[in-house]
Amino acid sequence: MNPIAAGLAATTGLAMCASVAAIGTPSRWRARVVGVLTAVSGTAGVAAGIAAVTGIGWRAELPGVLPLAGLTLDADALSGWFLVIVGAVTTVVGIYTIGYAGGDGRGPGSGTSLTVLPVFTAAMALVPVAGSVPTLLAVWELMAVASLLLVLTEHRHRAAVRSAGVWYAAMTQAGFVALLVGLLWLAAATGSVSFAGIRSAAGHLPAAVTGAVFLLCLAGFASKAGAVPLHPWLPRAHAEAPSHVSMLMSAAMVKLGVYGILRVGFDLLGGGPRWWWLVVAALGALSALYGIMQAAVAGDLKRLLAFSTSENIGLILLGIGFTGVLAHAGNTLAAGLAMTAVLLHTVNHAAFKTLLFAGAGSVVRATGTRHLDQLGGLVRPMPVTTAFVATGALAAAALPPGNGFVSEWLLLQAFLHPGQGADTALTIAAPLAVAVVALTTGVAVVTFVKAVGTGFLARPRSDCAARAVESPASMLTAMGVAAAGCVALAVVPALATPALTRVLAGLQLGGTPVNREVLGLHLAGTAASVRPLWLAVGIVAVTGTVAVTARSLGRARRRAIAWDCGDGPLTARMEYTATSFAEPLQRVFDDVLAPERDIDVTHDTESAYHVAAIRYHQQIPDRIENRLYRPVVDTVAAVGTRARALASGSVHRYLAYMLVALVVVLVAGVIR
Amino acid sequence: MSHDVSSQLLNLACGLFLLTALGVLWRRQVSALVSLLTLQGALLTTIAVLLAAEHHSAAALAVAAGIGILKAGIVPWMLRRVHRLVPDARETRPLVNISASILAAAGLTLLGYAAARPLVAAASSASGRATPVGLAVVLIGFFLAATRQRAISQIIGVLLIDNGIAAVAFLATGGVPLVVELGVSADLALAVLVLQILTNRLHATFGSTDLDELRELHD
Amino acid sequence: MRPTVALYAPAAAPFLAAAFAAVLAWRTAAWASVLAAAATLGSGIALAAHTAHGSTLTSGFLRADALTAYLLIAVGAVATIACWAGVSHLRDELTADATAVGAARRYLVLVQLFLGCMCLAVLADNLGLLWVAVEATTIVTAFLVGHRRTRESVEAAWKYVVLCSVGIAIAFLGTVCVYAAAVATGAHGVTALNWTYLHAHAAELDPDLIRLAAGLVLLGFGTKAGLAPMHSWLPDAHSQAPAPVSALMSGVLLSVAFYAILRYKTMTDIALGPDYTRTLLLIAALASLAVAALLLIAQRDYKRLLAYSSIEHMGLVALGTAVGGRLALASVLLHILGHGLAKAVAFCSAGKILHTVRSPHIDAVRGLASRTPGLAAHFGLAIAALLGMPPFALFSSELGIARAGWAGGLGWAVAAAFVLVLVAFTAVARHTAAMLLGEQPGSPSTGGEPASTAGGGQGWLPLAVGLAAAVALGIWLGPLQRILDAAALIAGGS
Amino acid sequence: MTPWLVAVAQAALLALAAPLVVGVTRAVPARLAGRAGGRIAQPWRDLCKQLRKQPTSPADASMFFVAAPAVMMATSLIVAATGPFIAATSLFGGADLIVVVGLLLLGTVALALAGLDTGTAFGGMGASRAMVIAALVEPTLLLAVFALSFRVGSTDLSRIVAAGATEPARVFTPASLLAAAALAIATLAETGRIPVDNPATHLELTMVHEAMVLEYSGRDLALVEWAAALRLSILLGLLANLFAPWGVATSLDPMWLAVGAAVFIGKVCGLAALLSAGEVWTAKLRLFRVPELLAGSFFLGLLAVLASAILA
Repeated sequence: MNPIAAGLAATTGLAMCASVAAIGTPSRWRARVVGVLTAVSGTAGVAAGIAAVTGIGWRAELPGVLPLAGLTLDADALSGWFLVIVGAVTTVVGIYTIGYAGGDGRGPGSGTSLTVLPVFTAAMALVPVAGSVPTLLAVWELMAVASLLLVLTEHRHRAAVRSAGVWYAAMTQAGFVALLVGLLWLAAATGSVSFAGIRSAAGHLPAAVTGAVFLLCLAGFASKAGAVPLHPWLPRAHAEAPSHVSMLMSAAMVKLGVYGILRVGFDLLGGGPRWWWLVVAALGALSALYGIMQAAVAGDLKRLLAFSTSENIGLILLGIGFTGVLAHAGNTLAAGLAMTAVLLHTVNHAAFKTLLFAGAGSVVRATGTRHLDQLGGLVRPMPVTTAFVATGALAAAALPPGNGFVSEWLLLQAFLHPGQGADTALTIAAPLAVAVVALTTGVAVVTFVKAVGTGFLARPRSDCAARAVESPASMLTAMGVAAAGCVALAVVPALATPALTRVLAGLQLGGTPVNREVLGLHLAGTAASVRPLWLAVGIVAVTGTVAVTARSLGRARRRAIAWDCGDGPLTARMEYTATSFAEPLQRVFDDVLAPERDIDVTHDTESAYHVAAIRYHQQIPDRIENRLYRPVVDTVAAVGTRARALASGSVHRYLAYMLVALVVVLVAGVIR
Repeated sequence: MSHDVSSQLLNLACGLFLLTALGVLWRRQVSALVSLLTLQGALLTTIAVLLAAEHHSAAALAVAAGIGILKAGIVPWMLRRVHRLVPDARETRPLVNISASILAAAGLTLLGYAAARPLVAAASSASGRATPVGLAVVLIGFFLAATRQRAISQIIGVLLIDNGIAAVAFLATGGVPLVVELGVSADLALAVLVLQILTNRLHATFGSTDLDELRELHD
Repeated sequence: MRPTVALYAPAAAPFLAAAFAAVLAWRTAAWASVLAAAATLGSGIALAAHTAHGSTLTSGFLRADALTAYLLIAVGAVATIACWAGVSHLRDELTADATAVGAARRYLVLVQLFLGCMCLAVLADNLGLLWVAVEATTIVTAFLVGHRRTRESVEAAWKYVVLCSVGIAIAFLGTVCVYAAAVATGAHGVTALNWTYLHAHAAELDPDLIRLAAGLVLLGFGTKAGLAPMHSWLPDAHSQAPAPVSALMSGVLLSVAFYAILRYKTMTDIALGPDYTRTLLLIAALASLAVAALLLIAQRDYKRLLAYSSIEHMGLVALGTAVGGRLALASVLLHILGHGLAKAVAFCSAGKILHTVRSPHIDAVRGLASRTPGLAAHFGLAIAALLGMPPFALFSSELGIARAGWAGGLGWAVAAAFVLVLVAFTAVARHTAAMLLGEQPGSPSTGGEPASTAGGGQGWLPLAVGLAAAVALGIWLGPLQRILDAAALIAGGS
Repeated sequence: MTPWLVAVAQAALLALAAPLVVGVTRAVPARLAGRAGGRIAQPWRDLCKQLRKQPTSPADASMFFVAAPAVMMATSLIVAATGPFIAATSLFGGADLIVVVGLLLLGTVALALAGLDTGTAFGGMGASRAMVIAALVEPTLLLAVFALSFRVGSTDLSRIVAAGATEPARVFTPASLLAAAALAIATLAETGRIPVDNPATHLELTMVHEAMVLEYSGRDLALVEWAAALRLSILLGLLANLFAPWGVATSLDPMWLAVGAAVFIGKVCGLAALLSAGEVWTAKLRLFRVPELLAGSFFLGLLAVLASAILA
């Protein structure tokens, strides 16, 4: 039996077992059983993915399943790459679920939630191996509906969950319709629904058709990926979903949007004109900048992470866009470099976002709040979680020696080599892209310093934060696995080069130009190289040496009261909050973010000159949402209200409708 | 009876058939409407009998007899009962005034003539040329149902439509098969019965049979 | 079972059950009605086994081919669920003193007559008989719509009867036109309206006359099928009828009326070419989808919500039929069955919600998932099925319709239709979320006590079976595949 | 000499010279203002004294506070060791621009976290301001040097410097001046000089760097100050060597290395003198006007990159 087939069968089979087990087991054991089965199912997915990445293809058709269309599965290296991501995240989430959902059998531990969870992971595992248009649409929609149900898990506790669910449902369905129309158009134009057939016939299609198809698919996939301006669902759903679901959605599901763009753009349509990719790059730049700006000013930890997902997807799209533009310009080397960066960044983002959402989940579980302004001081009760979150934050901020740094380094290298004879658009776009990445990274650093610094350090700002306790072992194990993944990706990314070469070859981009040096990356044809392992070892070693040397010179450290300006003991109210931390940055981007501030000054009753209290309230609305979506929603609602007059209740009016129809039909019968 | 006389009679009956429909549109008194409907039923029966005689068909004659009993007998009788039970509905209340109604009816008649051309063309006999009359009555009935406020006038509209269709059936094809006609007639009788019962219920629950009262169900 | 028995059984069993219902105790009669519905389903399956290879059974005025058998299966399956759920519905009504025993008996009789008429319509070989049977459903259901005798239900019944009678009368005019055309080819009497004859001689029929007939028939049966702009009766009637009746009306009556359109279309396609009916169907389909989408946005009543969803689905069915071809028609037929099952469950659970909350307003229903999780689950899943989510059958069928549409050169129509479906989806999702999600409202006085959670396990079983069937059909058709293919072949005109 | 030795020597040279460079920046304004001022070696004496003193940690601080000085020092040392200061050869495969910027940023981040970790309002305030400045400065740094990278086709600083030294016509364009200006402003901001921050102030409302390090004492403070001084030297050295690469050793010949070291010290001290002289005539900007300056320099950098890419 083909190892891919075996792995996939194991993945889906175990997931189904988990799903059934969730119904059948008592609530005390439910989370454990489901968690373990899901984790094993994820591992099987990783195995299948690795098998696929090694280049052994696999194809299967199950005509009986999925009525009227049949299920076609087709795994190549690209499928394998994303299958590994999905499988790995699933494994971590499975382990995490044991502790996270193992409470009183409510919320994330409820039978419904645990039944749907494996369905979601299985659907995600099937997306990259879908081999025909109907199959892709079916598993795509199954993934969407399962994730929707999971987002709604805690609907009883917060009213915002419902609104998040409706937004998510509407936008994911809109994306699905775009995909449906685009892919079916493609299928109709090529006369085949299987990817193999489309691939071979797509070359002869008129440019207008492929262009329209690409745009529709881009809209569908990019909205799932959370690219701005198709993102409004994402901060809502990621924030309101239980954290293990946020992990799956942010780390794995949005990546499948990326997969879709790669599959359709490069594989099925075989590249395309330059403007496609400039559009993608522009979308990426917008997502990266807007996403990170919103993340920087977000006070809600999970909303911050969600917008950071938009940012990272933006960087990925920027890379994809450049891949296309460079490939179109004939610069295979730089195109391969950009795609390498894209693929590595998808994995890196999956790794550190899994870790960060797991950390956020632990925090929410321990304190009951997501708001950074109410957290703080978690480093003492939750030292392990804090350490893991810091590891993830290091990666997310793209600082060396984190894993995010490696992929962003590659991305910048790709922009540096537009190649000889590059046209004007590319010449202008490349420096702009550098600026976007640079600025994004800068703001990302602020964002994650804020997240770690105000969320975990100093004193707790609320009782719930003060009462926090460390998460159970299974959750810590899951975070440990994710953190190990981050570290591995940070120090030995070169191990992925053989797989990258095969994936790139599948996308008709030659092979990866990244040579594997001794534990480093060296770019063929250019002089650039980086040795992440050396870097990491160097930083750790020199830091250790400095610390030890300094310690040996002087005396032991002593605890002292911090400087309180001589005004009594410091309280938590005197600390900088997340809001105040982000305030200067928010001022810089005031014109873009347009925050709504409100200051209420209450005066003393005795004298108007004495101030009793000042209340500062601030809200940073999503302007793109307000400008783009609000009018549409309002218009539709207004039209809907007006349309009620159609069914006014008058039987005469109803008969008149019919009479008009009859007259029309009779006239149509006469005229021809 | 010679062929000529027969066809003259047929034309006359058809003309009167259309006129009664216009009359229904024109009159306001419900009792007059019921009388006109009875007359129309009788005219329809006449048409059926004339055609049956022309085709020398006993079955057709039986159908004609049945039609006569139903449309000139039972249905008007039921209508009169409704009328008696619901005393407030002496007059119809048109939503569109009478002159405009007549004008619209003229337009609908023209449309009926235009639309019935394939039927005329396909009909084997001379009687087929009168088919448009039936279609016109259908449209006038429809118009009536759509523009009269009283429940009973809406029933009359439905009945006009039915008469019109029956006329088309007779004129274009010499009448649909007996079995079908039986079923159709039974359905019609039951429908009128249902409408009659519902009119009573309307009157009982709403206190009137003014259909404009029926505005509880809307969006 | 001998094939001929299977031919007569679906029509006979309900009438027999109706006769029983008139004399037996209501409980026995209710179970007898379930049995009759199951018998319909059984004979549908028996007929399917016999006709899946393309053969036809004829006896008297009745005739069965694969399309008939498939429709019978749909009618039988939905009716079984509706009647089964009806048992607990009736018990709830009786215990809550909402219905007298006499009314319950009349209800059972009428439901069985209704079912019988639908079976007859499907089995009729003669177009006249088909018309008579469809019109008879109007008459029979009039009192079911007005069952509760409130102002609203009387109003709904009146509108239903008037609008449907007028509409169906137009269909009769169309039938007369077909008859005239058939007579012109030399047929006589009953034969001229026999489906078998008409189909065989379709090519000889006068195209002008058939063109007229096609328009009229579409308009007429389209009224019963709930296609815009003849749909106006539907939300009123469906929202006022007792839940199981709404389930039957929405789940299968619409489809039975549409079946008539399908039959006529195979004939007119030969006589006229497909373009004319395709245009009309496309207009009706897009109009229905538009009307449904628009009126779902600001909908306030959850049973009307379901009714407009029916209009939406009939629009999709019309779209698929307009496209034509084997894939499109197979999708249409699967859609009919999937929609019937899902709608039956949706209406029956909506009935239970009404029974619990005692208000049809969406605003009055809050936090259902925390109050009555079982009910919320069934309602929610049924809505998910109706929204075309996988793994329910409607996903496959909608995908099939869309695929066939693009392949058939009607991509623009498919795109427009699915944008409208998206609007409808969003509206329904929003309203459903408002009903199901959130914490149970603070004061229990608004909704009264959760009245006995609508009868325990027995009440849920039929709904669960319905949902399971809808899921199963969305994953694997199994033996149904053959009959579906054969039926699609027939509906496609061969 | 082996690259290893060169690297260690380079790091040692910079580490030793850095406090002296700070001394220069203090002495020059004093002389210009007519004061005697401290000696140039005074920063060194301060360091030695502080290194011997006992450090304290605030009651609520955690490991982040303790680790930050070492991390900051380590990142600075690594950059000092690998960068093209004395020799523009590929030490350890070269100092990559992006890595250098990342390492410097890592140091800033460590210090900002430490500031937050103290739990005082000052610490948070300093961290918040420092991070906002860093968020705008690091991209500028990256962009300004990228203007040269585009010409050379590599982000390896050694290569850029070497190319500038051997074939200046290829590397330097009129746009380089823009890049130099951007890099200069970035250097000022990154090292906390006027007009962005006043290294001599202890006025709560205006301080940035000082607010963050307010709780440090003893050897912690020594490390922080030393590392800050090292960063000043590094950035001035980069500015000098990137835009005036003359005198940089292009081989590992000890002779050339000695020359390189001497020229380097001269250049850095010259720049430091220039910088501090400039500070005499400039006032510190209001804090909220600082981003405008930084945004300006960011756009200068962007213009420089665009210009050099288009002219390529």
